[in-house]
Amino acid sequence: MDAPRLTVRQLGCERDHRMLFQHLDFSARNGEIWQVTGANGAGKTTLLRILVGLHGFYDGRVEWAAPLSPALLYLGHQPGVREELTARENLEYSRALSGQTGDLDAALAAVDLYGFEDVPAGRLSAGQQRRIALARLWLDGKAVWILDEPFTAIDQQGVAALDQRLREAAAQGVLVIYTSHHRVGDGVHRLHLGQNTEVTA
Amino acid sequence: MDAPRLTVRQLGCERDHRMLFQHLDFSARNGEIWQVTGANGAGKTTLLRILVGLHGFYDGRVEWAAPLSPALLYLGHQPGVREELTARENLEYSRALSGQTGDLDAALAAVDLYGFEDVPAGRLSAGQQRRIALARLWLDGKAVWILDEPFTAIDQQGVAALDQRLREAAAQGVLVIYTSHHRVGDGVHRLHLGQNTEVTA
Amino acid sequence: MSAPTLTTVWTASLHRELTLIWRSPADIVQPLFFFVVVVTLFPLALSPKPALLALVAPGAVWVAALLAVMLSLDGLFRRDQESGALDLLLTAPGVSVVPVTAKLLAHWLLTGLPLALIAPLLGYMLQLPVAVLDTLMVSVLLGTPTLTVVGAIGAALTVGLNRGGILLAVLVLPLYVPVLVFGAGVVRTALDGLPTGGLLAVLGAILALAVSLGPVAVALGLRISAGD
Amino acid sequence: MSAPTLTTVWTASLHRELTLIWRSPADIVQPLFFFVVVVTLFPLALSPKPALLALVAPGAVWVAALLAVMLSLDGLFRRDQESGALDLLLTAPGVSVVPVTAKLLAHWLLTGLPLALIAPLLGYMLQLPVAVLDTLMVSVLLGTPTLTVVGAIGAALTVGLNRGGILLAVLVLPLYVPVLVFGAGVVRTALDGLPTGGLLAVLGAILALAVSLGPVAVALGLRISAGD
Amino acid sequence: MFDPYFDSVAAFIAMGDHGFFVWSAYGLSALLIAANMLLAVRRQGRVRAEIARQARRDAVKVSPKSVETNQ
Amino acid sequence: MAIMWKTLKRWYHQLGSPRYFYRFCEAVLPWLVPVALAVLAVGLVWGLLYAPVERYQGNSYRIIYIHVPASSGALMGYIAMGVAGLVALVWRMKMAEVMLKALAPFGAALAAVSLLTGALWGKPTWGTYWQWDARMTSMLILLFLYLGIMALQNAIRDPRQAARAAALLAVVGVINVVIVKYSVEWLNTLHQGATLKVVGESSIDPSMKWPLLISMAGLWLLYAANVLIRARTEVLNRERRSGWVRRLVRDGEA
Ligand code: HEM
Ligand SMILES: Nc1ncnc2c1ncn2[C@@H]1O[C@H](COP(=O)(O)OP(=O)(O)OP(=O)(O)O)[C@@H](O)[C@H]1O
Ligand SMILES: Nc1ncnc2c1ncn2[C@@H]1O[C@H](COP(=O)(O)OP(=O)(O)OP(=O)(O)O)[C@@H](O)[C@H]1O
Ligand SMILES: [Mg+2]
Ligand SMILES: [Mg+2]
Repeated sequence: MDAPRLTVRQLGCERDHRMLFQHLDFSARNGEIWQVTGANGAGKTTLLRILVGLHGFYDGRVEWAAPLSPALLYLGHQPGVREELTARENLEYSRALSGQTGDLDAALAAVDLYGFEDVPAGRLSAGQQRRIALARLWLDGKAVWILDEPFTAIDQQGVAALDQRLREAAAQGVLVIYTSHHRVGDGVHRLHLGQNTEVTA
Repeated sequence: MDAPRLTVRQLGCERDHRMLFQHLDFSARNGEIWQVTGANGAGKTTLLRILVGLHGFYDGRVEWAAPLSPALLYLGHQPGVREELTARENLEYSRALSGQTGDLDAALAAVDLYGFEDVPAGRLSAGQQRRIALARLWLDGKAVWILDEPFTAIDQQGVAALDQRLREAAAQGVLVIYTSHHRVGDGVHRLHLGQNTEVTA
Repeated sequence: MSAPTLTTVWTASLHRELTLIWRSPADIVQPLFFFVVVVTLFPLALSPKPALLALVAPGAVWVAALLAVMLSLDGLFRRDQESGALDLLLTAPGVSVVPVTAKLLAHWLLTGLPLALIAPLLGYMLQLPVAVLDTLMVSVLLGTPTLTVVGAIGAALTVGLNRGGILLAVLVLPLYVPVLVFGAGVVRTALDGLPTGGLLAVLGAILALAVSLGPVAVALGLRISAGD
Repeated sequence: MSAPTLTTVWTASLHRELTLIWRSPADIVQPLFFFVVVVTLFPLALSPKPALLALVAPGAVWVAALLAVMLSLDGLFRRDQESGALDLLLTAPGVSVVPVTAKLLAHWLLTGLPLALIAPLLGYMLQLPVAVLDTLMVSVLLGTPTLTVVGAIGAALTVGLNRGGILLAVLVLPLYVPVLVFGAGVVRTALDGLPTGGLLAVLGAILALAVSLGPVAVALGLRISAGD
Repeated sequence: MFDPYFDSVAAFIAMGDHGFFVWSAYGLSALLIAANMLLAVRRQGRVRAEIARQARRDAVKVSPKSVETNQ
Repeated sequence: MAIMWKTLKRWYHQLGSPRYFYRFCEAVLPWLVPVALAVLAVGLVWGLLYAPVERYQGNSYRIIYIHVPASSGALMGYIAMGVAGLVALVWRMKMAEVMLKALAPFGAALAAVSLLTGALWGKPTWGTYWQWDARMTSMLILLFLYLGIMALQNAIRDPRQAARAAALLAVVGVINVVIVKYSVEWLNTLHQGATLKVVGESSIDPSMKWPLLISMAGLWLLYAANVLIRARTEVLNRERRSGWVRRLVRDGEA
């Protein structure tokens, strides 16, 4: 078993005078899938933002074996899609920004947006807008995926396809960490935030 | 069986060029509990806003047997709680505004906010903030309750208590209409919004 | 069914609004500060020649007051709308004009009134002769309520869509012209040593009009923004 | 792992920002409109006497420009932040200064530049002698980029908390003073028929400083607002 | 009364050395008004096209006689 | 009288129906546009070519034949918006909302025309393109009010909500316009010498007045045509889901 890519030691975070979580200890390896669960306001989003370095106010240590930013594919709580831009333009921008490679149209087709490439995102339903962001998962070149609520507002078959995609990626050695309310997928590592934070492999 | 308090005829509503629902027909009587279900963006909130007269752009007719506003207790998608005010002040204001009667502290205690009366709402968790709004259900003097997602961000036992309260009220002849994602409670009338809108008694 | 008396609603609303503003002092201090900053911009932009400054002073103070009130109104209904309190207000029994009026009054008391109170100080800094300062203060005192009410209409119409203050400005500033003209005019007339009674009366008349019709328009605007 | 080249990011960002502003023309038109309205307030507040107006004109135009830029910046990052695009930008590999700079450039091109272009027209309406109009335009041209960059720092720091433009104003306006002083100063000097080269050079120097350090500060401000 | 005031085209163009003002006034006016008319017509076309596109897209979803009620 | 009232009411109700209104536009526009253009042409040609010269201003006065129609058109247009707004707010009449929206753009254009032509007139008569004369100032404000209404309209997504918001603003604006006019006139009386009296204002020789009236009629008719075109578009946009619109776009007749 190779060395962990991510090591979290004694992580704790407090927000407006409330301890979200503390003494959090876990380490994740390439090819693993981690699911972060917890109630609303438990701190899932906050945890992910700490991991990707967006949130800097915490105790404990977060160590990445290899430099994160070139390897990171981060999908936030908001899809990061601008309504004024078309699906294609949105994806093109994020591809350029994150330095990914791969075919835009193929990626858009993979998330069932074929035929909607040139519709302003504002005209699409919430679910479709999230799909635009998810299309990045079908582009190449990232080894650490950190996804906040990737399954929300996605219909049944979409969920299946996405789950499938995550497993493929993991099989190719990508470290996947995502949050979710409902415990979709099994055989994945779980990290539950709540009164008694627990890690189950 | 007495005459319906609310009669909806051929109700249809369109938002940004999308038909949310149409040809909606139903009538509700005092003492009934109606649950409006549907996916995100199905139009639940919009429907309630039409019923209480906040949203005026629709086709068809909405008829209330007795004048609505003096009888109405409306809880919107947002709890309507100002963070700068304490739980007590918030409740006091809404009581005065809606002309309800009853003991503030008793109501606050009923929603487990005993001891939090004088904490600014901003310092409370999302769930507790919603409880402040829900406390109005434990004040008197309203015969039509229209509640948008009353169960969200409320923990298990809270849900039970609330459900209990709704049934009590209905037993006393209050007409209760509320929206919810998950089909809590049975023996209630259901109105499902979606591709094929359906009404089940 | 139970409907509240007007007085209950009025007192409760007024108390609530005052508490709200009182609890977030920034809303009181910032417009005031903005007012002062903008006024002080003028001596920096123009030459600090006293003679010129005195001529410009009425206009400068009044333009600054206009902008201060306008910007302070940008957030007048926002937090109520986001928190859903606005829907509560609009669905409450009885006319929503009452709580709206209370809100406007509270807002003016804690933002408009302070402007009027420090206007003389700023006027003095801009080399206005002391004899005119009281006229300046009275004019601002008579003008700001109108500005608040008229601006509130714009704020009500733009509350839902969060497009910064600039849209509000574009809607409201043209409506502020009469107050500006007469407000600054009074001070200039006083500067020329002419009687100002008539002009103050005009300002008062405009104020009366605004106060009598304004709140209704504001309430209506809120209904419209809510989607009715 | 794959990191993009600077040029890729730069071109992509610039293209995107331009498209964004272009798709919502209101963001271009409204600051311009605001600029015009505020300038027209002055003749109404002061007397329409040409002689006086000409004296006030430089200050009036410059104060209006200040406020227009400041308000237009209020929404600079808001929609990116709400849509989550900002987090994308901050977590992207490479320095976030590049896309930020692209954003600022785009914003200036489509809001600051237009202000400079119609400034002469407004100057003329304020009875500035035609000979001075070009100086006015150049000064605004040199000034607005600084205003944009400096204001953007404020916008970055206030992006999360949605409290209307007034907080931004309170933060930013004091920082605008130097630009205002020199900018309006240039025009006044030209009015007096004195050479303006030196003052324009100063404006240029300030611009250079702002443009070289500003974007870094903005990027940093965004990180801070994100919670880092 | 109904013979031209100007005795030559040149004079007509010159407008007694006010030609520039008169003609630029009318030119600009014509420009603005014509542009406005054109925009109005263009928008008409765009909306129709958009409706047609939408109709094709969700022809299946909504029955044509959806909101006949609002007439 | 009673007859008139009846017909008026019938019109109100028929035009209140989007579909009928659309048919009405289809019927009227084909001849309204050419007629408007013809009348305008007659007025302008007459004014530019045949009308005698004005004593003090020479031929520059011929600008009046576009200036006054535009100015008054802009004023009337805004007042009309106010009326439509009132109807829309009080009786919730859909077509009033549509009208209100349709009235704005051309009115704004006319205000701009009035400003431009006035400025170009001012240069030869006053020696300056611009000064803060009462009328010019209030026309400028009027333009601002127009633009404000248009800005509000395209800021709000829902077309009906946008229209109603604009309606309220228009009503407030109309009241405001009146006060603005007085205030600005007072402003100019305050400092004499700020303005020149507009020449030839009081009484115009009939040989100049007729072409003026005709071109005014022409421009107003054109305004009406523009409004009907825009209103027709708006009706389509709003009724896009209704059967008749779908039939219309599918096989081209309402
Ligand atoms: C930008 C500058 C100007 C604007 C905005 C403007 C605006 C107006 C307005 C609003 C009217 C009233 C139209 C009506 O009530 O039907 C008007 C009428 C008129 N204007 Fe101007 N004006 C301007 C400049 C001028 C100039 C420079 C002249 C001539 C020296 C002029 C001459 C007239 C005349 C002769 C009338 C007709 C008077 C009447 O019908 O009562 N205007 N203008
Ligand atoms: N911008 C903020 N400023 C201050 N506190 C915040 C902020 N955002 C969130 N919080 C606090 O942090 C807590 C955790 O928020 P977070 O979004 O991480 O929860 P979450 O688990 O993602 O909830 P959800 O399931 O709704 O996504 C919230 O309860 C809230 O009180
Ligand atoms: N302010 C608005 N302007 C225009 N369209 C809106 C607005 N709010 C909502 N909509 C549209 O109306 C649709 C229904 O919204 P609504 O809030 O009623 O759905 P909902 O059933 O309450 O969803 P949720 O389950 O998330 O509460 C949304 O899909 C959205 O497209
Ligand atoms: Mg979250
Ligand atoms: Mg809802």
